[in-house]
Amino acid sequence: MLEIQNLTKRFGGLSAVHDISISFEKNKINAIIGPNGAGKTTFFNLISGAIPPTSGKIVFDGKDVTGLRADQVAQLGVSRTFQATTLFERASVLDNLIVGHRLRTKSGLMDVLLNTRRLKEEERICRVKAQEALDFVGLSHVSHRIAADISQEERKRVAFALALATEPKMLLLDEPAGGVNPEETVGIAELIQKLVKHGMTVCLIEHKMDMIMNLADKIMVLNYGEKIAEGTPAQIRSNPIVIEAYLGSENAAA
Amino acid sequence: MLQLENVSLNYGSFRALDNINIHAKEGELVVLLGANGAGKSSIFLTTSGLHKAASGSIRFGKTELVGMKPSAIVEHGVVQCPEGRKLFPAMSVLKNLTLGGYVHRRDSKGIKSTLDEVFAMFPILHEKREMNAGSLSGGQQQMVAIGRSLMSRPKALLLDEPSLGLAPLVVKQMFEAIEKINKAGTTVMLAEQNAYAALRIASRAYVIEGGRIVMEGSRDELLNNEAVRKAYIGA
Amino acid sequence: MELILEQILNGLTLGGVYSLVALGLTLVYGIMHVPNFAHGAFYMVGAFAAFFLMSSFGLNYWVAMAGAGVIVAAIAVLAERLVFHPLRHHEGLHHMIAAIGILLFLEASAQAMFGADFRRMQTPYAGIISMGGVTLPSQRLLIIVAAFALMLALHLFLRKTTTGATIIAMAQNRDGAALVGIDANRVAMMTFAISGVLAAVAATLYAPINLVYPAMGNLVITKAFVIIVLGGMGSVPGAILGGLIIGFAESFGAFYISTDYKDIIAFVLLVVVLSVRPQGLFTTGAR
Amino acid sequence: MKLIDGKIGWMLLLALGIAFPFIAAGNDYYLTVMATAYIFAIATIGLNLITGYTGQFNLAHSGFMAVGAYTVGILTVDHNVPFWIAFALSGFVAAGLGFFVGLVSLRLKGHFFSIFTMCVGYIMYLLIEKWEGLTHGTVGIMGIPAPSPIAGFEFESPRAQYYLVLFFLVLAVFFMHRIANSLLGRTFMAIRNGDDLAEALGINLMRNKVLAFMLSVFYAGLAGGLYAGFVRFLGPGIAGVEHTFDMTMYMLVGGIGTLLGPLLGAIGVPWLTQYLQFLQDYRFIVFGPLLIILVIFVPHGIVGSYLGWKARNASRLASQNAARQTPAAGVVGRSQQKGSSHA
Amino acid sequence: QEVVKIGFSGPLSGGAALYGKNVLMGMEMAANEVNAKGLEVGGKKYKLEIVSLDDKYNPSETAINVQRLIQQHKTPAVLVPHSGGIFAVQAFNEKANTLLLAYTSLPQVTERGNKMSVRIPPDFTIYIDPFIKVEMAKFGKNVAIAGADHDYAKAWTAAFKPKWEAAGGKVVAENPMSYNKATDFYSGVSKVLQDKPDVMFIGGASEPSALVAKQARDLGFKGGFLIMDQAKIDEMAKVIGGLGPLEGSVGVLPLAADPRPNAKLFVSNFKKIQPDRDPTSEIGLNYTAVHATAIAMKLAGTVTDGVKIREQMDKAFKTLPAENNPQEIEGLDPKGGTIANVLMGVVEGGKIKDVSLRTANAGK
Ligand SMILES: Nc1ncnc2c1ncn2[C@@H]1O[C@H](COP(=O)(O)OP(=O)(O)OP(=O)(O)O)[C@@H](O)[C@H]1O
Ligand SMILES: Nc1ncnc2c1ncn2[C@@H]1O[C@H](COP(=O)(O)OP(=O)(O)OP(=O)(O)O)[C@@H](O)[C@H]1O
Ligand SMILES: [Mg+2]
Ligand SMILES: [Mg+2]
Repeated sequence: MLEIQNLTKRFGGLSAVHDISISFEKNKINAIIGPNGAGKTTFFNLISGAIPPTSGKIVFDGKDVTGLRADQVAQLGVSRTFQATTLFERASVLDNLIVGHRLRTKSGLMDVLLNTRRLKEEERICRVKAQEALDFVGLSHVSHRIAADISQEERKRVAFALALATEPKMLLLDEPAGGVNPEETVGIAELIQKLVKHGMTVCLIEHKMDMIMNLADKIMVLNYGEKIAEGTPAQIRSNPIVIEAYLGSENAAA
Repeated sequence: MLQLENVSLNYGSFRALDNINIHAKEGELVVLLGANGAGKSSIFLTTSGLHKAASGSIRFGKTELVGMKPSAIVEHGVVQCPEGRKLFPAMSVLKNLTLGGYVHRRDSKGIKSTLDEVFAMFPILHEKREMNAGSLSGGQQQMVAIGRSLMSRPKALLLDEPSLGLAPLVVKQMFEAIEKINKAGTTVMLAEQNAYAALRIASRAYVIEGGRIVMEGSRDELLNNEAVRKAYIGA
Repeated sequence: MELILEQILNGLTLGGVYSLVALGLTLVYGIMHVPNFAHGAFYMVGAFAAFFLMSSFGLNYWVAMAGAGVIVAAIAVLAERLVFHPLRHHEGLHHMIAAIGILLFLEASAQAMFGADFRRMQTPYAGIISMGGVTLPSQRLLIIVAAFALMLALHLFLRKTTTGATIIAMAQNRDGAALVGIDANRVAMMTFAISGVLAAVAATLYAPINLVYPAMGNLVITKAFVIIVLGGMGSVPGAILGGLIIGFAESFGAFYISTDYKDIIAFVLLVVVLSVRPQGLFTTGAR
Repeated sequence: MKLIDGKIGWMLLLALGIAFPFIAAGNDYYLTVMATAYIFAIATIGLNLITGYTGQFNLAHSGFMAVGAYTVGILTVDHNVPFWIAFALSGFVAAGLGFFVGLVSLRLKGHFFSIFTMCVGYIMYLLIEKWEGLTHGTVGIMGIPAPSPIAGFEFESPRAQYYLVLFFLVLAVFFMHRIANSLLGRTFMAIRNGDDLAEALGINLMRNKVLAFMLSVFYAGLAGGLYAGFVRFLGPGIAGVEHTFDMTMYMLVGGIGTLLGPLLGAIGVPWLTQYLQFLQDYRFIVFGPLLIILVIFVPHGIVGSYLGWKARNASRLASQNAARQTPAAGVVGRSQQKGSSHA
Repeated sequence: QEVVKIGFSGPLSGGAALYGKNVLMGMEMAANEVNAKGLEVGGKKYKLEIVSLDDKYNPSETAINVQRLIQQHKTPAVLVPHSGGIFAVQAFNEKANTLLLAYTSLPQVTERGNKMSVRIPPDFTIYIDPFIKVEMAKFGKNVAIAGADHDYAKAWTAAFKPKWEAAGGKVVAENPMSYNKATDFYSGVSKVLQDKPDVMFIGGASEPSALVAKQARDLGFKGGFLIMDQAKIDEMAKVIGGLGPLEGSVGVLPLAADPRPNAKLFVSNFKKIQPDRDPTSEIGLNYTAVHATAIAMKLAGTVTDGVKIREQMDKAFKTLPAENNPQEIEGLDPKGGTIANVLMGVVEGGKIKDVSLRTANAGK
């Protein structure tokens, strides 16, 4: 599904991501963990096209997407959420989501000026997709609230829905449970499992080890921009390098 | 020592805090638990003077803090490490920390020694001291924020979700550091999602919901409360 | 050769004045994120203040300059308190329009009080210095020396003093500054006061070789905006260098290309630079 | 107030517009003020598209209005092109130029974009002033013909001109309404509300921003074309940045990012300044502070404030309903309700 | 007593406000005098009022203002002191039967055949030949053009250049400058001086013109200045500290230096109102225009019919009492421009010497 070859990103002298090669399989939950500043978010930024890589290659679904812009990558079916959950704060939740499906529509200026059938049809579809996405994350009841007014956990869910509205094949989730309390974290984990059940491929960054270990099919560990380990939760938990660099003895396999 | 009495806060027509009564005695470590949006940050922001209480009183020792300017509150020794860090992103880490000691700006020796303590606590900051704070990763920035608040040698330290976005290993170190700061005599008020870790080092705790205090108790009372365990500890 | 030297000196003169005006603008932008369109009016008020202190009260040039500094600083602080402070949570557009409101008010007030007449300020340094074929009015030399001395002082103040650091800290995070004990209001007022003083000094330096009238600030302020964008908004060294670049471009452009197109030069320069380097010449990192 | 919202409200406004010459009882002064206000309203509605809806504060807008105006002026006076052909071109020339300006300037964000466009506007102004061969420089273009008669309708009298301008204003509002309420409008607003997020959602920022910019200056160009036929004289002053400031002010006063706001502002403010003429020298001493007070106390403008009030009311109602359905949850009640299945 | 109003729309705020106010001052002075004497038209007594509106030099606002003056104030005549506004008003003033008093020397204003317009200042081209003669004789054949770059100055330059060359002179440098916008003339002036001119052609508003002259002297220019009529020698002298730096220059004669009795009378009358300043020529000319309009009303026997008033304007100028005609306007040409016997001023020995243009031209 996603093949990364020798991916590197340098900021000035610092290699935020250094020579990473990995492949993520379809319909699986892939997790990326690592200490703060390891380069996880940067890695996501590279895949999603938010920033161009210094070198290396990214192949998604058989297509070379290296160097494409973020919107082009999104068109191809990669959607993401941000570490600091960003929404269109001043718009209602539903309006947030309607735009989410825009990239799958074709109406242009002429359709708008002439108010064509196609436009009306596409607007209807966007609305339906938005509602579906909202139903999927279980938030139909907040559809008319202003995005800035809803709770942190609801924001995370809306961010999911927003990503879903683009009809992605792959979802990149940056700390989806950050700032969410344990009880609600469970809900978010369930949501992620539900996504995979519906055919999505998920890639997530998270510091909540219980969640990761229960959820992930595959974990990649970054440290100082380099991949230090890769494997199943069980393998990672007992990997001495990972314990040393990240987990600490407490979280290690008992 | 730090006492909030009947404090209320409104954001426009929305009542974020409703007659809050909490206190922390000298040397205590008090934890505020609560779901997202419960009002923890609002309590801290009101205490620091960044938001204006609609009613009620906040006293530190004998001093009334309500109506005081944020800067004056810091001078009185009540210091907050805010949620969202609020660093000076285009200044070096060192300068960020130095400015943390702004209220002691005439005591350069004191600043130097506090700075050394902070670097000892977070060695990575020493390594990155010449880098701009904004270019650090989320977790590193959190360390700068905590370090900066320590620089003013607070008598009462308000920590708003210090573990947010930190790796487990660092979270552990962080709580150790907080415990150390508290043991050294600083009154600490700590808002946390990470309830278990927080309660372990706490003296007492409050549970906040919808802008109200719904429960109060000693560490053990809360650790053993079924409902609390279920809602905030998750085990 | 002499001609080139003359143009260099002229470039320094213009650059010095532009830089001073741009510095005030960039400082205020840095702190409040306000593009202060009223800054040109501050400049104008400074010139009028100095003019009347000299002509009506018979004050010495330098005393009048100081007096103008105080007066404009007071007006700038008042503008901060009454207008920009209440607007601090709003977006840029509101600031701009409010600033235009201040500009209209000050310009109309100046006209109502002093009339629309052009006035000429006398300088105590009316002489002309002639060195090996290069002629330079002493007032121009004075501008160069004074402007750069002031810039150096400002730079040292911001970099080396804690009070200066509070200004920079405020510029980067207002709440953060408050939480380390910096009095945000005081810093904001101080910044506006400094920007007012800079405008007044620039105006008083420049007025003797120019005219004093209510609309005199308009072109200077447009150029000051070009300068701070060129130099990177909020950047102090950027404002100084940007000022010099525009000063030289105009001086040489007017001489070697055409005076007719002199005023375009600054703007074209900016468009070219930003097309190549969107973040300005002296800023690093993304925006 | 309810009336103003929907179709009925718009129809009412239109009826007022049509009836105005009768209300004004043939007073050419009222008609001239109103028609000029409409012309600037068309440009302001355009400005609102890029600034209010798309979030990019363009300060070169009056420059583009001048481009449209000069298109008409130059073609009709120097090349004897019939008015309507020149007029039809005015919007497209502005939009064509807008394409290139947009391509360069829209890479910048926030204040940088604003100040950059301010410079572009100034360059346009200076070019108009200096390029005498094309624009007649500071002397200006005189003797621009009035719009030529169509199907027997003459556009010489102020009343006929008024209706002509009103016609284009109605068209402008109608199409802007379509744009703003379509997927395209949502796309623009998404860019305003958060461009990183919009891009991550697959929205091509550059293409959409350039499109919004071109549409916006198309309106400006068209307004300029009307202006040329109405005032019949053009000087470089029309490109001055103070006209953009004026239009921004109209937008803010009425309510930025709304459809009705810029329209109301563009009509209301000129009447206010006309009314303040009696103050003579003291006009701006009053008007300046008035503007500041407005910006501070009615920051969303008249229409924006009204809509905000309505939205808040609606959400209060909604949350009251919600509260009735789920009684206030305590710690215990809450965790039980959600029935955490976590082991 | 009924009121009759004459309208004014011009810049009263912004950069050109001073100019607009001067024009208005002349108009008001005339109106006061007319009222003091009493205005009787068709057997009825009227009070003459000047209604002024600010247009910030913006033609579209001029159009609005003039419509307002016509509709609300029923002004049979309006005065506009800038060409843009004049052209905008000419789009409708004939239909509205409103007399347009156009204060601009641009010939196009009357040449385009607007029947309801009167151009107040005499055609500027009458100055050119005499000016050239004086300067060329005094200093030499090389001229550098360093005038302003606004509409009027451009027209001047365009008319001046061929005449200078026709007189056997040479234009060694041409570098117009933005007088009302520039912040500094140093580069521009040093650029033209490079070509070693004998004479500098300068002129725009008086104050910046003075700065240009001063800059030239500071940079060592020893020749003469040929000053376009917009700039006034006396006003320039005030800015640069006396006539000294202007030695040898030629320009229009300042009203205050005009030795003829009409002008002297006017100046002394003006000084009674404004003791601490001299009247400018725009004050004088617009003063005359209002007086002439009042007389034209009397002659036409109407205060409302603009057409009839316009018909009498030529006669009105011709019958103006001397004290109301300081610049000695003698009447209108067929297109509506004024004809006058104008004097020029030459700075000699620190004094302004007056020379009649007609004698100068006649001596050709
Ligand atoms: N735009 C940038 N310019 C310079 N350095 C950067 C930039 N973005 C990130 N970095 C650096 O790259 C490194 C990796 O940052 P990144 O944000 O990817 O970390 P992370 O793994 O997401 O950390 P966290 O878990 O704390 O969010 C950090 O050292 C950071 O300082
Ligand atoms: N500036 C503001 N304006 C309006 N409402 C606000 C503002 N800040 C917070 N709120 C609202 O006030 C309530 C309490 O927020 P607060 O930030 O204090 O909660 P918290 O307990 O700190 O939550 P979290 O765990 O997410 O940090 C929330 O409903 C929030 O949406
Ligand atoms: Mg990260
Ligand atoms: Mg919080």
